[in-house]
Amino acid sequence: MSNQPISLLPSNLSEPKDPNQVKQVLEAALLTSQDPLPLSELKKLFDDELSTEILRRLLEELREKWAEGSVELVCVASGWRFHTKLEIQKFLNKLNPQKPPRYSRAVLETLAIIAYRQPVTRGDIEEIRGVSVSSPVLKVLEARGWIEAIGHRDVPGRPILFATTKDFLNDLNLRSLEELPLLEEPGLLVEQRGSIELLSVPEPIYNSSTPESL
Amino acid sequence: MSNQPISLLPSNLSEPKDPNQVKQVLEAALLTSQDPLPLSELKKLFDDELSTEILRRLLEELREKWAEGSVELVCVASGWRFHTKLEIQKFLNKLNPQKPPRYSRAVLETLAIIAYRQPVTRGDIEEIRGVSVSSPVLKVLEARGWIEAIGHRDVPGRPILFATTKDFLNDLNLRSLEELPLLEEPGLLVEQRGSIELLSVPEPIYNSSTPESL
Amino acid sequence: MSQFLSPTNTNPIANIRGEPMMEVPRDLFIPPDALEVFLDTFQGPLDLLLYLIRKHNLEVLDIPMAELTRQYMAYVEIMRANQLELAAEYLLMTALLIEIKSRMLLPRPIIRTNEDDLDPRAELMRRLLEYEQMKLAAQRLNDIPQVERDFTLVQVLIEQTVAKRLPEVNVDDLRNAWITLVVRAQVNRHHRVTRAELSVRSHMSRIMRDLRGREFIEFNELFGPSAGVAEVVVTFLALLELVKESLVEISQSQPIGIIYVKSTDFLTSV
Repeated sequence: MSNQPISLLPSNLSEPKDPNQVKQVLEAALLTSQDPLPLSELKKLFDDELSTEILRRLLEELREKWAEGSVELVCVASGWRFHTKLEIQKFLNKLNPQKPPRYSRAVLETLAIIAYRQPVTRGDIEEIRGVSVSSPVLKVLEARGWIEAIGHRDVPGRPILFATTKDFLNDLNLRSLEELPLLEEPGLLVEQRGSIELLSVPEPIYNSSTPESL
Repeated sequence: MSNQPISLLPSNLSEPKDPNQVKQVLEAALLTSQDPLPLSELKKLFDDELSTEILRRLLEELREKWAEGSVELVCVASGWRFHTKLEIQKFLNKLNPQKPPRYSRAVLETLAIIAYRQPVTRGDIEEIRGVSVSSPVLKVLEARGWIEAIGHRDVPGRPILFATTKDFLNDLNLRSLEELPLLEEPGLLVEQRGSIELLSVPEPIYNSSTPESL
Repeated sequence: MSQFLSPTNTNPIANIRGEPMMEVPRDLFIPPDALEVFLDTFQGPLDLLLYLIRKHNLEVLDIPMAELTRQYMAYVEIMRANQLELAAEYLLMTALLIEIKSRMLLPRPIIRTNEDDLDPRAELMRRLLEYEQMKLAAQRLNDIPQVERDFTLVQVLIEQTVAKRLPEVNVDDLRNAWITLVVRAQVNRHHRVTRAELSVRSHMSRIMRDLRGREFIEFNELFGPSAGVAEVVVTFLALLELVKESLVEISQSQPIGIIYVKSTDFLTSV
């Protein structure tokens, strides 16, 4: 099989003869792959004879071709992949009565802290949340492959440092952590809310009500 | 999400309003399913509100739509599914280069004996190998088209004589048997295999030991 | 959003002695009966405090601390049974509030330090805001489409050829196999293969193949018209070797007559 020359891509040409055929191969590879395929992998399909620019252009063309379809081609942290459009999911759910995991607030808040403040220790998370973080919470996220221990902080007890994984980004359709939603500016919260304005005022008002209320 | 009314398929209509949308849902379901989906499953996507005929017709349309693509929609025993076209496989194999399987030592040694000492009988092979040669070993090589029976030796039992075939030469990129590597140069043996250095001595003791060791 | 941030208003927070409790209390007094539900509803004291501040414009410092303390101390007994750890966190929060309040009641030193962080409330506020920030971030994260929940990965079957991939053998494999055999059998001299011998053997196979299914073959048929001297010699040697191994018989019915090569195989099978 390997002896057959690939007429599509003569080795002495850097340009493929038939971009449509290249696109078909790309499409098939992406439709069949379990994991996102980075450009470096996609290049292997053509014995590394296609340049990154050509592949990118053809992938963009593929993406456009599918824009109207039931599935879409996207680029996530680990590479390119196809997935169904969001509006289709409600139909697909009918085939799988098994509900996908929905996470508790404890899990989500822990995940947010790890995502935005990484690398963090369990102690850091507890400090921010004001409650202890139970082991199952971290286990759920580890089992999902969204967080991982990446080392220890060099303090007494050498607590484990957690960070999010590439799969976390992939599963949320993100290419990098920078694509995470921006954090709310804390300053704004104070201004908007008169009720805690008092707390933020440098000079407290020692009003008469205070002693009584105590 | 599930609260949204599905405009596509009002529950009071047996006919969907938009066949294209139905096709998109079918397509997405088939592209994401590991297993073939029977019509009964596909019906569930639409809360069993679409008739078998309509689904069949739309699936046929989908099949035609994909006919030119890299993957094709087929109906197999257990239902409908997408799979890649065969001609794409050689490209996809480049992404997952499986280690080629290896023949067992018994097969390789048998093949070597047939190649170097042909025509030989099974008895000859057993004599040289010092162990019996099981039928599967010869069958493997015959099935591969690398050896064939070319006659019988005229001794009691009339054992089959085996020789290598032209395909064997072709598959090993040889023009003739003479191109098989020879083992006569003592230096070569020493280089490759320190342990058989002794064998490279021009006049080894073989007369007395040979009958016993065989 | 509000659903996420706070308990819903439509469902009772708790049922206390059969009476549905529709609302979260407006301050940190939590009826002991509802406590357990409460601990489930809020992520912790920061969450509760934040909720009270946001929802009910609670003036943190207006909370009657003495009463609160007394009540919270009573909880300890109740909570000791199960969620002691969480209860402790609520207590700690209460203690913190009381500390803040009591510090603020003290007469302020006339010469103020410039260090803002001496303000006991600053730290609490910082924590509240940081927690709120993460709480919102968690909600945003949850809103991001998620694999399996909101979309499905495409996975098309790769159609494989029926034929399995066959093992590859190269000449080195064969040579190594042969070497192994020779070593094992200690028969190197006897089985040493020379180029000439291989060539003879190759022709032996050819002659046997030519004879297959035939009674005989004429001697001169064995030598192609284009055969060079070397090939003629090798073919002849092959023929002699075949005779020696009793694989063929050679016969000539009369002098200078046609020489026939017969396969002994064919002879016996007829």
